Amino acid sequence: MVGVRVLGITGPKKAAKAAPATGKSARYYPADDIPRPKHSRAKKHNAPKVRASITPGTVCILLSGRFRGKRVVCLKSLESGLLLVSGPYKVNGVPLRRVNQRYVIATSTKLDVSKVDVSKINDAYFARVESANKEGEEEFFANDAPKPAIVSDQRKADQKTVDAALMKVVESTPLLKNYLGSNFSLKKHDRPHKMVF
Amino acid sequence: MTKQNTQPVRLYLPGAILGYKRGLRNQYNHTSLIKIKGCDSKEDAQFYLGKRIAYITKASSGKNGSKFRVNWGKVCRSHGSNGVVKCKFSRDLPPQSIGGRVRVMLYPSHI
Amino acid sequence: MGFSRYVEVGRIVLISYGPNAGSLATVIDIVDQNKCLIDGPEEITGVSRQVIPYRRIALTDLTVKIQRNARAKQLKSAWKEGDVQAKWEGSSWAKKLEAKKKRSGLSDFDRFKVMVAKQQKSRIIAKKMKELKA
Amino acid sequence: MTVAGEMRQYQVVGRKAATDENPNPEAYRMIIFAPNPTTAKSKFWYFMRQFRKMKKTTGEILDCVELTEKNSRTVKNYGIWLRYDSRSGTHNMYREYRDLKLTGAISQLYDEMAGRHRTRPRSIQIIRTATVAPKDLKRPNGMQFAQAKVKFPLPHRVDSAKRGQKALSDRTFSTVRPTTMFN
Repeated sequence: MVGVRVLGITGPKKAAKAAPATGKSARYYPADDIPRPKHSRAKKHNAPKVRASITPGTVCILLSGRFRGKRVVCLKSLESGLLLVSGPYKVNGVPLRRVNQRYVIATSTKLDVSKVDVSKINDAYFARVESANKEGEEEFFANDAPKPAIVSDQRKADQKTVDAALMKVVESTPLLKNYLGSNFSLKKHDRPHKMVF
Repeated sequence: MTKQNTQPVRLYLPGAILGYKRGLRNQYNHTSLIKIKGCDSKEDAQFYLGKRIAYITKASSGKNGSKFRVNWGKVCRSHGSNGVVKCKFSRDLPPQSIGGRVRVMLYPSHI
Repeated sequence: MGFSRYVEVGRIVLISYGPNAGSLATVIDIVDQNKCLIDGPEEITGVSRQVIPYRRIALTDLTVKIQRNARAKQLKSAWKEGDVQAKWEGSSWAKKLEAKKKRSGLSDFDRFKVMVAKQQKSRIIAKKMKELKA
Repeated sequence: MTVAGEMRQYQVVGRKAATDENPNPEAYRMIIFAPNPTTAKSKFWYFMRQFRKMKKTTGEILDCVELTEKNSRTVKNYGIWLRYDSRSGTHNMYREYRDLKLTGAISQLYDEMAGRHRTRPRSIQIIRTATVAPKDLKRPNGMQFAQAKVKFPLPHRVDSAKRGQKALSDRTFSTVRPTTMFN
């Protein structure tokens, strides 16, 4: 044993282990208590299960927020449990964005989105970029006048490629484009609990 | 497509505030009874359980750039067998709200 | 105005309430002023032999020729002979019920398609009207 | 006794408990209408102690079985003789009902006695029952539905389908009256 080593957290444990071997107690004894991280009981929040009615390609009705009433196409569910949807932007102005499944009505209309490649879009893709424009995004369902948002070229390009593939599918079904372009709204005698979507 | 003087997209149902949860002699202001339009049976009411409700009032002075104030609540359970529901609000509804309207939202959705 | 639909043996009725709501049945006997005995026939309409109050049935225009307390076999042959199922399906009442059922089962996209079709229809009508007026 | 839903028909057999003096006492059989076997047995002892010197504490039930209708697919006419205690006295009565089952007729009887005479089930005693041929019917109401050809319209009523569909909240105050006339 040469010199005194500065032992880390594992130090005392090692020393204790060594002690019986030599028959002596360890020489090192820390003067101060070494702070150990407390055992955390905090549970890891798992992402919510996406309900069975929502699959990639399901046409969904957005219920809240800036795009409420819009019919959009669900492209996939992300790690966080949020859904990735697209209007497509060209049809109803809804860009590639994430929505919570609780704020969505899933319809029985389904598109085949196997040709639409969204593999590179993940939660990190939507991470907030620190910009000079310090104004944080409003809450999801705050209803204020949209400020001219600066959309990065990257996003614009991605939107274009996704839309191009999506539009091919949309246009293959008659009236589907008009359908996605129209808004959902409750009429006077509509009873959502009795309706089939 | 839309008529004048109506909002282009309505995604809520009107509900009427009937009063508070109560017994014969006691009333419990922490829970309000609400009749949702078109919801006429216990089975119908199941659809609305958990749905958010907005009680909207207009104030004389603006706050956060709007003169409208919202008291949010949610549907807790059904009341009786004719589609009336029991609701809790973040602040208990005031007595003058009885007979008034609330908006029953379609979220959180389970369809 | 006279009556044309009677509670009588052989009258075809539409059940309007209860587990068999929406299906047809035949009156095979009359119990009293409130109830009658009906039978589907079960093989055709799925309604088993039972007593039902008049409040839960609606009388139709159709009748079959059967005896009081007719057996299932006789009833079935009477239905076939009278062509009841086809006659019922041809009636406007049945068509309306069918349409209603269809409407309530429409999906969101289907409702949109109906709306578009309706718009097209009224557009054609409006155009024709304009021509006729001119 | 209460009447919970449909009444049932029981055959109850009982006797005095066997003793050394009388190792084989006489057994009695009785047909009882009751909602369940427990009340049927209780009713048995009630009637028994009126007829014979017998009671539950010194007796035993040998058998209690439910009797079911053989043919419950056709409507029959049932005549029922009964005795009941009104507020002022005891009366005998004969009534007729049309039903699929005797127990159904008995249930109708209890309901009607409660409605017309405010009679509680405990004060009704059924003396005799019989199926009656149509020609032997005595009461005009039963007679008219037992005829060979019965035919009548259903005037003035609200269609129950419409009642079922009615959106209550839409039609508390309606400008449209319900259709009550059906031909």
